[in-house]
Amino acid sequence: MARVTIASQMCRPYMGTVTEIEVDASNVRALIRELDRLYPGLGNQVEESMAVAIDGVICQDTYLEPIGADSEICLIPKIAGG
Amino acid sequence: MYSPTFAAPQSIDEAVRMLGADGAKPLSGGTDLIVQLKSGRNRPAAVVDLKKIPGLVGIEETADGFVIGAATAGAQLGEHARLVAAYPGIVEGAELIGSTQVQGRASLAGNLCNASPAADSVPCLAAAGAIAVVAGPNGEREMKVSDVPAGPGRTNLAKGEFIKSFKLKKPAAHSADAYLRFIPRTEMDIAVVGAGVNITRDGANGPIKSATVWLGAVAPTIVEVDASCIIGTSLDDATLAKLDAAAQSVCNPIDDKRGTIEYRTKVAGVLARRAASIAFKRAGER
Amino acid sequence: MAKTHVTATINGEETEFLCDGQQTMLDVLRDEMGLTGSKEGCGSGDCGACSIIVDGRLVCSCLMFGAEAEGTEIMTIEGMADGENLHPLQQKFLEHAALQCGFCTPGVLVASKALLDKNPNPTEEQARYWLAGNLCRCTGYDKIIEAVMDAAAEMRGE
Amino acid sequence: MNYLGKDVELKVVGTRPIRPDGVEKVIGRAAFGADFSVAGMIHGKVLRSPHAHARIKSIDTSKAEALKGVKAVITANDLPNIPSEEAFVGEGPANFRDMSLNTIARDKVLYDGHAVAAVAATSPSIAEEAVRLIKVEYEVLPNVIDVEEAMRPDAPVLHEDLFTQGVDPKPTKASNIAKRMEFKLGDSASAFAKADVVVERKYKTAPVHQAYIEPHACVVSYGADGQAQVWCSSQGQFMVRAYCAKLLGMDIADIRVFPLEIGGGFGGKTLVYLEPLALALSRKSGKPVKMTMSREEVFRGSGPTSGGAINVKIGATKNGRIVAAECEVMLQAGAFPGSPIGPALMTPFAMYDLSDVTIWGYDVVSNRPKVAAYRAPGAPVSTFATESAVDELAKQLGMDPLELRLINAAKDGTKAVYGPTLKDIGFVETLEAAKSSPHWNSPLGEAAPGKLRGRGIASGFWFNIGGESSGATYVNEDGTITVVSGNPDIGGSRASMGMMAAEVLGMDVKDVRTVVGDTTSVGFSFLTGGSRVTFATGMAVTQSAEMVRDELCKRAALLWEIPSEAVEWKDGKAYPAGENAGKFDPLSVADIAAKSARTGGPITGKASINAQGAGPGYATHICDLEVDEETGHTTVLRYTAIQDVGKAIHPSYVEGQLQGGAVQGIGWALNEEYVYTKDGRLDNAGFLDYRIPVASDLPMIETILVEVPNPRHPFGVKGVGEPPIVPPMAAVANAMENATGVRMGSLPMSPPRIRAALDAAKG
Repeated sequence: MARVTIASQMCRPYMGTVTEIEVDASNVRALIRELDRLYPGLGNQVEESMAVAIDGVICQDTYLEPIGADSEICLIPKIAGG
Repeated sequence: MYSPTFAAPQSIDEAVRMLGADGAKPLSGGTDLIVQLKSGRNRPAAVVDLKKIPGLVGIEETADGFVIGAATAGAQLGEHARLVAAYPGIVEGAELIGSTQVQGRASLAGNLCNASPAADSVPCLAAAGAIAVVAGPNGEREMKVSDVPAGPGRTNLAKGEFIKSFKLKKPAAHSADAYLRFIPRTEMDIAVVGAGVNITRDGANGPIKSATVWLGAVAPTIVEVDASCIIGTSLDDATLAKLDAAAQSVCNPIDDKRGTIEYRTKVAGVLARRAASIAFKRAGER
Repeated sequence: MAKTHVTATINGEETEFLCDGQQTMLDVLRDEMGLTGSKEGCGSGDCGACSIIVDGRLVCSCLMFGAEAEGTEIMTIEGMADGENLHPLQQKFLEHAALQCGFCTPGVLVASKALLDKNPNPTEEQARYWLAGNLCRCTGYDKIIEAVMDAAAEMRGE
Repeated sequence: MNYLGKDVELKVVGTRPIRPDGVEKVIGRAAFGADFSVAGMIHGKVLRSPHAHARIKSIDTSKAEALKGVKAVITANDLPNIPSEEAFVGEGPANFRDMSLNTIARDKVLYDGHAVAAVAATSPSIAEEAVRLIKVEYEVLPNVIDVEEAMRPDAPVLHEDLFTQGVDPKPTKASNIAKRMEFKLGDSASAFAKADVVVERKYKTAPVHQAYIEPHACVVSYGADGQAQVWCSSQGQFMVRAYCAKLLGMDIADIRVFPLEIGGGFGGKTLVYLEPLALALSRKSGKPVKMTMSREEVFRGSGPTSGGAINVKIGATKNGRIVAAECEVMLQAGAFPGSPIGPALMTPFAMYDLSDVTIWGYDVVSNRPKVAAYRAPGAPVSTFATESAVDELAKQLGMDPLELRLINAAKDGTKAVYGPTLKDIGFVETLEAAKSSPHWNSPLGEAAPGKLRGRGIASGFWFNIGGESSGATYVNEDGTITVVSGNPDIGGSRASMGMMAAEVLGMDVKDVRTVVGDTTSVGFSFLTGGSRVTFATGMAVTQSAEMVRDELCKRAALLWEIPSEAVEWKDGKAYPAGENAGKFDPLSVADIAAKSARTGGPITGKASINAQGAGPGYATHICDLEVDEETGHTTVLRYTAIQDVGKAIHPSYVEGQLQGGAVQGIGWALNEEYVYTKDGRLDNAGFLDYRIPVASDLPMIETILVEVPNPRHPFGVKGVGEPPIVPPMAAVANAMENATGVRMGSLPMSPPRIRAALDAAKG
């Protein structure tokens, strides 16, 4: 099971005070689906407004990035730049 | 659609006639006029380029001193070795106006008649007692440079009048001038404060015999500092402190994007002191 | 309003043009002659991107009326290279990566040429002060100064 | 594949060839936004609001329309009224309705310079005259400029429908606070008890403009069939296409955008301003329309970056371990929500290994132009505060500030405040490089009389991004190569793209020419920004070159009539792989290209990817300066920028990014700011009084490139453009404190402020 942590309050409307959960997902798409099943609406929030850091590597706008069995997942705001 | 006429008269008379028309403006370096025209702040009906008039550009050394054509650019002043030797402060001021590019065009008359209190070339011209020769519908007249500005953007020239040349006396023995200005960067800014000092010493190693100090950018026009406190001295620290105070006492600046009242006042004192020290040292070297 | 007829030598060619009273030399170069190498970054003489050399003197073409060009000899960036042979400054700018976006580059090159015409052996400080009216936002000026100093050395035959 | 191993000998990557677009740029022939023309075009100009905040009661365009030569006049009514729709654009989360209203005001003007109407006429001066003839009746409203004032409950409210997000319960009263955001690691409140020393201070930064030298410009041609062409200078031709389609209600396929050369952007050209107006004018007039901004319009009407107010509290033990930190960031968004508050919160502590941190902040609207991205958006503001605080902490602890940073430095395995566990980072390496640098090891030298000297150090972090990118590699008939990049080249990326392709193909870089494609000649690419091009587009180009290399081997195999596995590619030629493959003379690209028709047709590689795994960038800067005690004037004497760049493809252009970023930061630190009059008008909308550094202000900027490769990129690239603007403000402030003993908490550290602070310290 991958461990999902959220350092920001962006997921609070969906998750309340929960900031850490375990999720069974082999890629980002499965993760989004699973998050939405656990916390309805969160999947869309993650898909539209957030980036997913998998073992320290920030991934944005991708379904296909693989997630390992023991991966560390962080949900963070999307990053742009200048 | 706005479009001014353009003319480049070949004589003073022709220029006087053209500038007598409503909305006509004289052009020398154009570094202020063109910016104002493009931004719509100043929309002359006619632009009269004075640079083709003989004598309007160039420096002549005479028995009495120098005659500088009104439209002479700062860079040309800097290239005139005799003028630089005689009036290093005036040249410093003129050569500080804008960039290298601007110095190739900006003129003494333009700097004076644009009537910005921060004009860099004006304090030292005033300190040297420079005379502006003014041409106009009623013939020529002479004015002290310090009498030309009337307030920000305004001069005491009458309608149709323009400056033809500047006259500088031959400097007295053991006299020299210096100009310092403060800007936030090292180049390209408008002076936050400017100080022009002209000093005559009583012999190469002697004390100060006479002194004139003018400040820029601390009042609606340049202002003169009462420099009597430094006469007879060799600018020891106590004297410099008095000059600093005298300079601060004549300041009547504004708060704006370039500086605060408090800052301008303090820095006016600092620059008066520093410029006086430079002029004093230079005066001793000749 | 009647336009002024002007004859000037631009990059070695005798050129005639008509301009109205509010057109600057920069407007004339860009809009009438298609010489768009001189750039308008500010229109107020503060950025130097429109630098040209008029009768041997460096000026901002945005601060000169087109009508003032009568009888003058003008060099713009388009006249800096000798045919297909780049001026040493142009070559050194390429070698030193002295440009990033390249927008200020024509003005900086023209200004640098004016510097070396006047002073073939400038100090770094002299070069920096001479070029203070040419704003560059990309490079931090470091590689520009390196390139100017290197070109000066090469032109002196060092 | 990647080219990172010690056994891989790189022949092109890491060298310094002349950029392929160089000559055009030094002879003045390169076409930037305003240099482009099409036959029959007319000229557009914008009418802008003179008020900071006002309701538009009426707009009378009749006199302008009647002026001879005027071909079209538009107001907001000529563009679709777009409903509110959240989207992720440019700087970050935004809203297309807001983007539309920022392009041209509908009911209210929200800042001095806000576009209200636009005119197209047969000449620029007629258009200007026509703009003057438009009569707008305003009801002037109270305005608010400062971020903290905008947050007050009694502040004038810009948007009646703006309710703070991220607070519980959701507010029922509209305010200027668009969003609250918070990141939390551990428990900072109780961890302060472990601290022996705590520093706490308030900081403030002024909004600054990207100040690219090229003003925005475009030419637009809208056809009667609804198809349009746009030629413009921007950070992304696909961005321009997408936003124009959205704001005009057009199909994307009906817009073709040709990227012209871009004269600097730094984030400020990641949005559209003129293009939608030009499209509307072109549609209405039936003629191509050219629009250019004046410098004044650039300052008044295009995005500066946010200014902010920051409260920092940070505590450490006697031995220098930081045990707790808290930071509050109030960030200006300008007239519409969307300041870079997220990154402003995620970055300032990312250099350190901390266990108990709380950082929160607010996205706040006020009557200023809507902010646009500017190099590492958000990070410089908050990092100025935290890196100043770290310096103050070092002083109170009696420690060397570099050592304090080393003690607390983030390493691989450190859990960042914003969540992820960091890996493949090179922060410690930048500190070690600083420690052994010539600069750090030279004496500061004696100050001249009346002057004070000091040295400061500061660090910074930026994520860097990847994203969607396309690249193509074409083998030409003579064996030369054309590479097409999907990203405008702001600072030499044509060179780096061509170099990566040349490396893959084993060719001389002179035989590889890179061009930037228009929106129909290369696949979609996200814009040039986020320090992503050499990373993401470089990855796409590398993949496309690899396809070409594989195809070249295949074609050689066909020519030799051997299996393609029996061909190997070496130094730009196909060789039989080993004795058993047969004896053949090697085939060059030209040899294979000459026969390509006979072996299956043109040889082309195209890659369109969504690059993930951009490696984060860390930078450490050292600044020596001298302050004139009496005037408060600062001279930067020496400056060194050190950065982990992953791998420098073209080291000169990488150094250039470090130098340019550092100097922009020096300007931000010392002189740059937006100055407003009491009635909310911008008072310094020009390069005369918006004071960016000039050549004579600066020393040479020394650079040290640290290379800790990014394993996710074929050549190890990490983004380099943004990190160098993060440390300078604190590096300068720390040097200032070292020189004067005075801690400057407000930017810019302009001479009047310094003199006042020195006077206050003397009492």
